[in-house]
Amino acid sequence: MKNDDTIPITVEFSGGLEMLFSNDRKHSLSMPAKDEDGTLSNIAYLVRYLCDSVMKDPRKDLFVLDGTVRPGILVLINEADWELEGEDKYEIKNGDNILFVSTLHGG
Amino acid sequence: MKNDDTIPITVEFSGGLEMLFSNDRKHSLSMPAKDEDGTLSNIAYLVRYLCDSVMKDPRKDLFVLDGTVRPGILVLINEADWELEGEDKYEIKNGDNILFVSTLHGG
Amino acid sequence: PPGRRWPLDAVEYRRYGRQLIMPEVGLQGQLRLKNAAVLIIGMGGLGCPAAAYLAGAGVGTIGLVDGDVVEESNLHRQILHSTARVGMTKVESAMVALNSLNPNVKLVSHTTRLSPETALSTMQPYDLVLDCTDNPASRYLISDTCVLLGKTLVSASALRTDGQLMVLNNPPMPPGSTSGGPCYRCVFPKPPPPESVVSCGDGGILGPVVGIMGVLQALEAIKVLTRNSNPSIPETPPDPPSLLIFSAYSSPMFRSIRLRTRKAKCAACSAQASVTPEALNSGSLDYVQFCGVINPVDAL
Amino acid sequence: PPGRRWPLDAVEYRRYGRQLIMPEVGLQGQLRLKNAAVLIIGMGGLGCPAAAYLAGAGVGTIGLVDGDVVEESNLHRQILHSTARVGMTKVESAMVALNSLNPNVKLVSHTTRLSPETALSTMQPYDLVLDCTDNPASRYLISDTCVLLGKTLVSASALRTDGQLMVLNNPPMPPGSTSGGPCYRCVFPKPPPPESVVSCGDGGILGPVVGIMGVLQALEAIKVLTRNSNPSIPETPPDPPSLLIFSAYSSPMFRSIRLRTRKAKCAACSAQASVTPEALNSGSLDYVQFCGVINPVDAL
Ligand SMILES: [Zn+2]
Ligand SMILES: [Zn+2]
Repeated sequence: MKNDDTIPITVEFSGGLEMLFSNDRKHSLSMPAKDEDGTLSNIAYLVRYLCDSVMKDPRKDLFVLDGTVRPGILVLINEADWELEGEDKYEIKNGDNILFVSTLHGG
Repeated sequence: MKNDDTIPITVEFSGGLEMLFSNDRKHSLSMPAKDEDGTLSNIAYLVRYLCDSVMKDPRKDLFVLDGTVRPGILVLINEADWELEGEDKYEIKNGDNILFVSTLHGG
Repeated sequence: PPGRRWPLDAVEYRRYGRQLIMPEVGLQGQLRLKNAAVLIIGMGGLGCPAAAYLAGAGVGTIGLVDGDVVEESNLHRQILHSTARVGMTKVESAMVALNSLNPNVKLVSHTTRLSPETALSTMQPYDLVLDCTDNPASRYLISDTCVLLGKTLVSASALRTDGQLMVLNNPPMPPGSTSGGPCYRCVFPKPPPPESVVSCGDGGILGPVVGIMGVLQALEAIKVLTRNSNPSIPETPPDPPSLLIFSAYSSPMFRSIRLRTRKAKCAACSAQASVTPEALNSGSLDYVQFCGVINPVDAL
Repeated sequence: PPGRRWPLDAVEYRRYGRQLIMPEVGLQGQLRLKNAAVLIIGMGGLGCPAAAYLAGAGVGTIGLVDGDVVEESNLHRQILHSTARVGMTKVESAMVALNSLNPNVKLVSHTTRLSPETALSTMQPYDLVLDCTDNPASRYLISDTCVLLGKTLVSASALRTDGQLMVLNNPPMPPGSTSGGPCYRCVFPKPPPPESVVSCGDGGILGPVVGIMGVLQALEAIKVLTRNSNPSIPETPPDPPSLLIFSAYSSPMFRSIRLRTRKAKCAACSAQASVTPEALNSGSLDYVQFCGVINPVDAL
């Protein structure tokens, strides 16, 4: 696998997070297969990649805090809580669906 | 492929049809890969197979009429109307999800 | 005149502020709702919550059709009615509740059952129709009339622990146009055998199940009425036809199913349609006969 | 005494007949509902429809908690209130409507906001709790109290065009038991930064969106209360923990997400919990401080 290989994935945003991503709820992306260190891309790298290369909104702190997804955002890997899948160490696979959901509090 | 090969599929019933099938909404089945004539199994054969081998309720006419699914039942192949997939000539594939939905009229 | 400067009254800004500030509605969307007339057919378990949320949202004119009176056995799910109004017509009872929620909505009462002879004239003045009825004959009649009049139809149904929702004839193109959305007959060309049809009276119904379906009808109606009203959001076509299936005791509870487009030989919406205004008005289309007589014995 | 022969009155058979005849409810389920006490915290866009359908279903005792009064801007979505009752407390206004729908339900009013000092004593008499509030501090407080008291919590929220629903602490095992369902802190160990929190007042809300979530709360409550009440249906364990996500303008509109089980180090429900009745009663748990102060500027 060459270093510039990419993986096609779907990234979705819900609960208001889509407003940080050009108001688009569903993004079909090709992300690098390996991170800066040549390690296979995991969720932690995806979050950095989204922040650096996809997010145009300057309010990065509404998405990341202390290098990871901020509190109040659920990360769902193929319809399951990322806690079931190894959290940010989960290695991203071809065709994965990663959903970021901001918790709502209104009623 | 031998004649007694089987295909694993999931068959689901909704809208009250589950009452005809032991009150079970979801059936994991292994159905014959070929029909009585040795042709690859399609939905028409699945309906016959369900009637003959799965359905214990004697009220067959609440499921089939004139050799096919009775009016008022939608057949959905992998979450799409069977009309999009070739209706009862659709050839069943490994792992297919076939959903039979009886229309409801209450309000 | 001062009224010209602001398209809505101060009272309306206050009452609808929480939906006005959303880009999906906005001022133009609110004006669309205010200028819209929606007909709700059936003031039972579906029609009650649908009417409540449409009146709340400020739909300008709401027509209510029902020939029944309120019974005590309705009240576990028909939340617009009340114990004191048992015996009153459902339409009158609903009007009391809707008027107290939002007196700015014009309510039009139709206290008889829809029939083939009255359907065209009853439905003609409205922009959008909600089918909240409880039997196949009404469902075919309402869909056929919507096709003939070119109106989008939000159709829902519920029984026991299950519900179904479809937005039909969306967009509402004339019969023969292939770019219109499918109608009820496209999806169900033939009526179900009468012995397979069960009413909520016979089969039972869980209140919140039919309630969820009714609120979803109000939502779909608001979406259709306000679609592409915001000039700063790119225009989008209507959603592709789909059937939402709800099942309270399944996991997941909701499933969305892709539906077919218009059927090339549909009796109502195709170029070869046999359902015409003349046939409807003449009474030659006997929907009760077409759907058969319901026999509750052995019904599913 | 003749009352012994029939566990329900004739009036109750008539009123609840449509749900009584369903195997999922049945006579035993109806008796469970009648003997149940449910606390609804928040009588806004979620609490109104939830209360209507629980009262309709015949839940014997319903407690209502809210410190606010009805405002005109509430009425597009808070369908139990009315224009004439603007200015009345939301709890009193809801009681008028619920009483007229079903006078057989005992209503208990709590016309103040829940606080750490009052939460345990307020929630203790109830079997099940619905979180229909609108801010993170209340959500943590309610979840913590449910864990301490061993009550299942049906939690929902809505904003703009989106909604979320979870059934937490189900089954409601004591802190430290790994067979209990996860609590709110298991799913969200840390509160969101205050600048990321938006209320319906600031962000807007579409009425039917919050309405659907509220009716779903009533449904989940009925499912929890009547589960395994029918001796002729095999017993089933509670559904595995999941989050239902609703998005009115997405396709599909509903998604179900599998959630984690209890978190081994949860501050509320684990063996190492720091949230205790003493800490709660003493006021040493400052939920407002924990969640930070909301600054609507730049809020998401
Ligand atoms: Zn058609
Ligand atoms: Zn916990």
